Amino acid sequence: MGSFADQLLVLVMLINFVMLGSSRMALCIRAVAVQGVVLGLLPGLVHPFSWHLAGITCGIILAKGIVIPYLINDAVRKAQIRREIEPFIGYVPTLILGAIFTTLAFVFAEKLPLAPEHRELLFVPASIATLMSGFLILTTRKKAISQVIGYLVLENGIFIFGLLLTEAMPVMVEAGALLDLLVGIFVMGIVINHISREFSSIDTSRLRALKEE
Amino acid sequence: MIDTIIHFSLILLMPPLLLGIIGKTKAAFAGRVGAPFLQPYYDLVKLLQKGSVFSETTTWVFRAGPVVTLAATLVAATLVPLGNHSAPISFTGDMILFAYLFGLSRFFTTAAALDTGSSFEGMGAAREVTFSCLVEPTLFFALISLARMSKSLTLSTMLTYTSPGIWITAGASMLLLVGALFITLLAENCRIPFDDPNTHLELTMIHEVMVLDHSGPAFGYILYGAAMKLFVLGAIFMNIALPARTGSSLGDWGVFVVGMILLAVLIGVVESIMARLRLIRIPQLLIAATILSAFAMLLILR
Amino acid sequence: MLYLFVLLPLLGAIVAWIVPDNRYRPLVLPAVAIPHLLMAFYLAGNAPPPSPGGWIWLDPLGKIVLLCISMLFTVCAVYSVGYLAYRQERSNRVLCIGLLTCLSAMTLATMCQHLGLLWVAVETTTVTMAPLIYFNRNARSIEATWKYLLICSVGIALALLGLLFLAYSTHVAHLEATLLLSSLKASAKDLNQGWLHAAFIFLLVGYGSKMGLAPLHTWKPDAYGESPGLVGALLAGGLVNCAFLAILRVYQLCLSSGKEIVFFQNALISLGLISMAFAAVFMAKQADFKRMLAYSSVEHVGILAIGLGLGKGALFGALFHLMNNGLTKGVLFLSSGNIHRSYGSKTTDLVRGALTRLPWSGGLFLAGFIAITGSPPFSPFISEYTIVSSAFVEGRYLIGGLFLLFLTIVFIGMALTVLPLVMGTPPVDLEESEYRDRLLTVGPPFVMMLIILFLGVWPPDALLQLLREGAALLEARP
Amino acid sequence: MSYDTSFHSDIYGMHTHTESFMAAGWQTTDYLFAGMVASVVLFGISGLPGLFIKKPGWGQLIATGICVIAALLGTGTAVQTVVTGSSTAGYLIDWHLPFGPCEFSADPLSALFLTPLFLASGCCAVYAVAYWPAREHPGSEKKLTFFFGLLSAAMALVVLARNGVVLLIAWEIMALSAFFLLTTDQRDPDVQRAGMVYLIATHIGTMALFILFAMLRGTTASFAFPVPHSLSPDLGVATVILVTALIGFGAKAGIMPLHIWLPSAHANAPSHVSAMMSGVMLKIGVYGIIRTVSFFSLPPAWLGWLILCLGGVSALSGIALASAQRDIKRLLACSSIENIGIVFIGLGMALIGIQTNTPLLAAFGLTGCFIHILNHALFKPLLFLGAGAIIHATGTREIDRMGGLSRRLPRTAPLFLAGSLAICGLPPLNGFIGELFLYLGAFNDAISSPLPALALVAPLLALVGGIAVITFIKLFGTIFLGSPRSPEAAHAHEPPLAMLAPMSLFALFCLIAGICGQLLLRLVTPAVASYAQLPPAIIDRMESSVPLASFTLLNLSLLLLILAIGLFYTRQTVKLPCATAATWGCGYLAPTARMQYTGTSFAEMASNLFAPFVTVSRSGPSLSGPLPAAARFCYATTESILDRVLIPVFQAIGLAFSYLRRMQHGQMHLYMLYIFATLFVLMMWRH
Repeated sequence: MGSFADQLLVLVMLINFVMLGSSRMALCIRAVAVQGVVLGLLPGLVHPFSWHLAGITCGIILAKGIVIPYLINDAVRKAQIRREIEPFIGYVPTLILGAIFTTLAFVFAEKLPLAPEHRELLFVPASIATLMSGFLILTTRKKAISQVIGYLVLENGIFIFGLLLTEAMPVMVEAGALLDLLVGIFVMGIVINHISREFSSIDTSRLRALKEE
Repeated sequence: MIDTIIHFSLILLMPPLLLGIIGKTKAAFAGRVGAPFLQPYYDLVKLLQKGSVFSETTTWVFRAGPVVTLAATLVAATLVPLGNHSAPISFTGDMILFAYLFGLSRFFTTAAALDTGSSFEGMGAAREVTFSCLVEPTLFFALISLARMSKSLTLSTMLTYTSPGIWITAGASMLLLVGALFITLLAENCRIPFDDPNTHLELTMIHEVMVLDHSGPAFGYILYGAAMKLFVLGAIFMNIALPARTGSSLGDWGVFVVGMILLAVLIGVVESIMARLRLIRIPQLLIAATILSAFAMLLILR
Repeated sequence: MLYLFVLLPLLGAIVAWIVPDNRYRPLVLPAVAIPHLLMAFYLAGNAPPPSPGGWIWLDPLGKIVLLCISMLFTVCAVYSVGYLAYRQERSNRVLCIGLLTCLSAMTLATMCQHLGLLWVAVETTTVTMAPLIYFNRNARSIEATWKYLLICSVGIALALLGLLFLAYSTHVAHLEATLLLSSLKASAKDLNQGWLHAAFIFLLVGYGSKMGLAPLHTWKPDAYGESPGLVGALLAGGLVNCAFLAILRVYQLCLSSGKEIVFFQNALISLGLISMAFAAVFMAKQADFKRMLAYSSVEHVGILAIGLGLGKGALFGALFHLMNNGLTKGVLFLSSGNIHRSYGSKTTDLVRGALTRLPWSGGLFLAGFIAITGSPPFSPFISEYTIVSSAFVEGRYLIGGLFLLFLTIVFIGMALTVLPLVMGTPPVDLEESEYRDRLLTVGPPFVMMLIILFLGVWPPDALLQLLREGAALLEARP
Repeated sequence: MSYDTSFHSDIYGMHTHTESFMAAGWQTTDYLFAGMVASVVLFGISGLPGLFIKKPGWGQLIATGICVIAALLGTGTAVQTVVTGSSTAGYLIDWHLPFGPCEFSADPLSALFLTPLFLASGCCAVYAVAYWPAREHPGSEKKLTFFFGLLSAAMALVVLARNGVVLLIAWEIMALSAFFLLTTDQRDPDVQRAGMVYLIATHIGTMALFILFAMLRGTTASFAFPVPHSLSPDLGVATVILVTALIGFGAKAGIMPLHIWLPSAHANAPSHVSAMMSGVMLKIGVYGIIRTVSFFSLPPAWLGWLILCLGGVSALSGIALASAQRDIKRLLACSSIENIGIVFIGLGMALIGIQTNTPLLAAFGLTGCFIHILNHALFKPLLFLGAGAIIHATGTREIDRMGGLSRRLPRTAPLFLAGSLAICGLPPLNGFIGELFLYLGAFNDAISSPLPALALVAPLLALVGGIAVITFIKLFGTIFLGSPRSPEAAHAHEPPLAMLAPMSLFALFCLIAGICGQLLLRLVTPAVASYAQLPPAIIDRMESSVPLASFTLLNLSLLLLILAIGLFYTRQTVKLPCATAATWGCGYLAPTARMQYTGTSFAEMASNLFAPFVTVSRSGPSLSGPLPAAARFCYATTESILDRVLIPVFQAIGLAFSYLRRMQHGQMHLYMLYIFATLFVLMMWRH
């Protein structure tokens, strides 16, 4: 099963690149939804079946794969934006940076004092790579929606690391994480809606009234 | 006791004579006969009998001015040794009181001048205080030098300590000291080259312009007080410049009186051969005097 | 008892949701806050034993934070009745519900002994505060909310990763994976050092961004500046303290590990000094007095971090400062809210002569300024001086010197903003505002100011004892 | 009389570690101390009733009553303590904070500083009733009354405190009370600016004190004051402690170059507050330095010389600045800098004396220092109160708009004259006595010491005295003499009795102390002896070498002589004809009052001489053409250090900060970058 999980993780990392390289909002949202679904499947692959696990899987797929993308999509539709224009750093450099970060993630993961059973798996490098991709999106994209997507990718990276611990960790934290993610995105969704109403755009680079002279 | 009586008689009676001698000397230089030696006495007596005119703006301060000035000068005069004779009153620290008494008299003279509200008298007052302020350090440098030499803190001991011997051992510093003190003497008493007591060109005067509005007895007090100041400071100067000792008490008194007369002649000579300095040069000369006395102190303290 | 304590505000939130009338709804706030305060006092004296699983326990650190939050909230609650009476133009339903939910979450945060639960509580406070910042419903406030939400969410996500690292460190050490503080402390010496350090860094950055340590503080001026004064007070005195408590918990754990404590301490001190430096730079002639307060908050979390990092005698100061800062910020934000309402502006170009126009609010603002800058006889002096003197006593002259330097710059900067603001004559062309000093808008911050004065002159023994107990928990024992 | 080192152990022995005071047997000194503490408490609460009384005026009256009682009680007990020269027992209050017990005690040094404090507080409180009546200032009177009492109490606490943190707290209460008093008239932009500068300066000073007491604690492991003379001056810490003390306390004392706040603060405060600030609060700064030095077994060699130089610079530049001022209170404020300079000169001499083991020099220096402190606390309040009366009468602080006031204010004028004479150090008033000791110290040094550099003090003091005479003749002459220069001055009115009485009291004290210098000496010698650890023989030697009786005699004879000549003169003028006429206008036919010499023109010559110390800005039109139009000429002295150095520096820093502030640019993605960068740096630091 471990190898299948690894393949899925590779897929996750590829999706990161899709998001890093794409300027189209709809594609990004779809990509992040796919990434969420893939992540939802992962726990089932690495751990033996239990009802608790099934619950988690369903919850994650529902939240990451359906609810959140729907909310964002809704916001995008309302605000009528399609593309990220004028990223802080261009797409090609972003992709290159993403590649470098992914490589670094592998190098870095080699050096980490992992538990022996996790040494062989791709979890840690995938986690770090996804995390860094999230960072990258957050720091390079100016639109509010893109930044939400970046945040989601960041969360996904954390989630991958969490998978190493699903067994050992109490349900509470998992559920809490999910809940907070949901609430966070939900509130963010509301905020984005308000932003689009106020500014008739969700370009956060317009959200620059509050600053020091 | 006799010395005390002589001391008091001298400080009370002799000062106007100096003015007379100066006047006579200057007259001699100018080729005139000049007023008699006793003319200042006649002036004083006459002033004391004259009525006064007061400005409408003046208050009690104007009247207090001459009174306080005279009183302070009188008290100061009791502290100064005349010739080789100690002052009737002498105690540690009296030199400081001496200096500050002149400060007091200056305060009241200038206050009285300002009380008239005349811009000319204000001008004179401003010059008076500014120049005397520059004289102060000179005096204290000199006093310190004397204190160091005599190892004493009373004016009498400091001034009677000097002897011809000192002129031999510490000649350079004594010379500087005497120079500085002579400048001080002229400046404090508003003589040429600092001030011309005879002109009445208001814009260039210092002391005379301050007392323009005084009249009658008050003006008499002022003249008398000024003469006494000249006498007292002259006495100090003579004690240092001419520390002649005869050995006998009466002889010393004689030497002193002669010395003072010589001093008056000297001042007369200076006034006759020098022109009045431009006003802006005066501070420079005063500071030069300060430097002289500071050098004297340096040499003595070394 | 403790569960009831958490549930009470939630109950209040439900009531607030049900109450239809905009005028009476705010009354729910004091109705919840006052019992909450009484319970907090009671619990501070007689804390119940830990819950069976050990997840819930009110330890001295929790008590300190709880007392501070409860006092602050009560004052804000009473104030809000007066404040919201002026703001009938918009519904206060969301505000009331948000405030009460947030109180519930903050209360929970003070008594969590489980780091995961603590994280959930802190996250909840973040989320519930977002609509409150957006109370004014305008472009600026939405921008502020957006920034607050995104930065704090990223921070909290990083904290989650930190927690995962922590859990992983137990896993690597072949221990039972847990986030229960007591078990973690017990086994701290065996935890994997690398993961522990990484966990500390992520948690520090995560909670630090919530707390507003520079340079993670960027949301603060915006959020504090655009939200109503009372929300600002709760952000600066409540949320910041909860986040700091979370850092304290992690720090407790790191201390128990007993190794390389110097790293943890230095990290805290560096971030603290950077925060103070940032605050000093940004407060100099800050024209917007609410943003100035935000930077002041950055400065004071810096002081807290430095106090914690210095250890020893400074711990007492840091814990005391936690309380003092919260309360004093409350005074400042509430009075600045009054001034803002009355002038309709929050820049010093327009706001002048507050002492004339609003004698009480202006006076309180001035007094709060004097207090927050560490002047005796107010309590922040005691805590700040404890910290700075212990820096000097420990021979850390550079830290002490920088600390004082920044304090001085901050003082000058604040003075240049505050003094022209309160003194002088109000601008003549200022339109009349119906907003006046009223008992309900001035009384609460005034009472708080008295408390600060009292704590500065004669702090009660019980409180000092509590602070000492708290400091003992944070003592580094080699 | 050596310092009673058992004093501390006494306290601890006498009091158990409780909040109650004075468990064991009461002694006279206990009563004295209790009296002082009661007085402090009374001062502190004096303004409280007024806060709750609605009816205007009553609160002020009650406060004044309390203050007078407190002042009588306090002055009495403080004088008694000074004279008996024994250290009284202290109060020890355990306040559970980590700063050690809160301890108060009074030794002769403290009591010496308390005496003028209580006296001035009482007098100024009475003065305030007429000067700042509640009826005319309904908005600010309560605040003024409350903080006035608090200021007095806080200053007394600073002097009584024996624990660093307690001192800091009292210190800051004092500083803040003074700030609130100073900004009583907060709508005036000048007052605002003065308040701002004051607050910032005092805060920076307090920061230095933060370091001072922290370092002290680092050395002694306690915030309680160390046993006097117990610390070694050779440690590096000692240097830090002393330097911070000089900065922190010196800023409050107003020595150059830390005086920047002083002129504007004193000028803009209500006059009785200026009187308190100048007469008393500056001395609290001096007290701080004196107290700090007493912790060390010997003052380090550099300290005495440094203090001496600071004193010399302050004295000279202070009075030079004063001579050029046009604002009556600013002038008095600058003269305070001068007087503090003189105090510092005395202190410096004393410290050099102690350090070089020249007890006589130490005795003279310290006696001069202490006497001058007492004197300044008499004549400076007198002058400030007088200035208040003048401002009250004319509504302006500009002396060039005054003139001829001695006719309109016949009672104020002689009082002000007395103050002016005293501050110039002229006999027969008290200012002379203090300077006498300093002169004698310098002269003694010149006579006996192998390295008599100290002798330079004498000419310096003489120069300072000379400029002081210029300054105060200018002040007195321009205000009171001549004819009025403005309608306000022409219609001035005499202040009420409540303002005259305190001034008269001060003037009376100035005269008595001036004639009977022995009284002053009696007050300071116990403090001198205990502070410098001088054996009684040295004190005796000093006392016997200064024949104050002779000075008394001469002063009395001077007064008698003035009286006699005055009487004689009056009788003469009565007998002789007497006429009045206009002042001779040197031929000008229509002189006006505006043609009089103004204060500015009076001092212009002197201020040109002191150009390095006094910078003057002149702005005037260039007149051209045969009939130039009306023009305006402006002449103002500038605050060199503040205007030319500090403000440009602050502006430069502000500019640098404004560049740094661009970091908060409002761009989210870069904010994100900050977070990741922090994370990255921390991770790198670790690994």
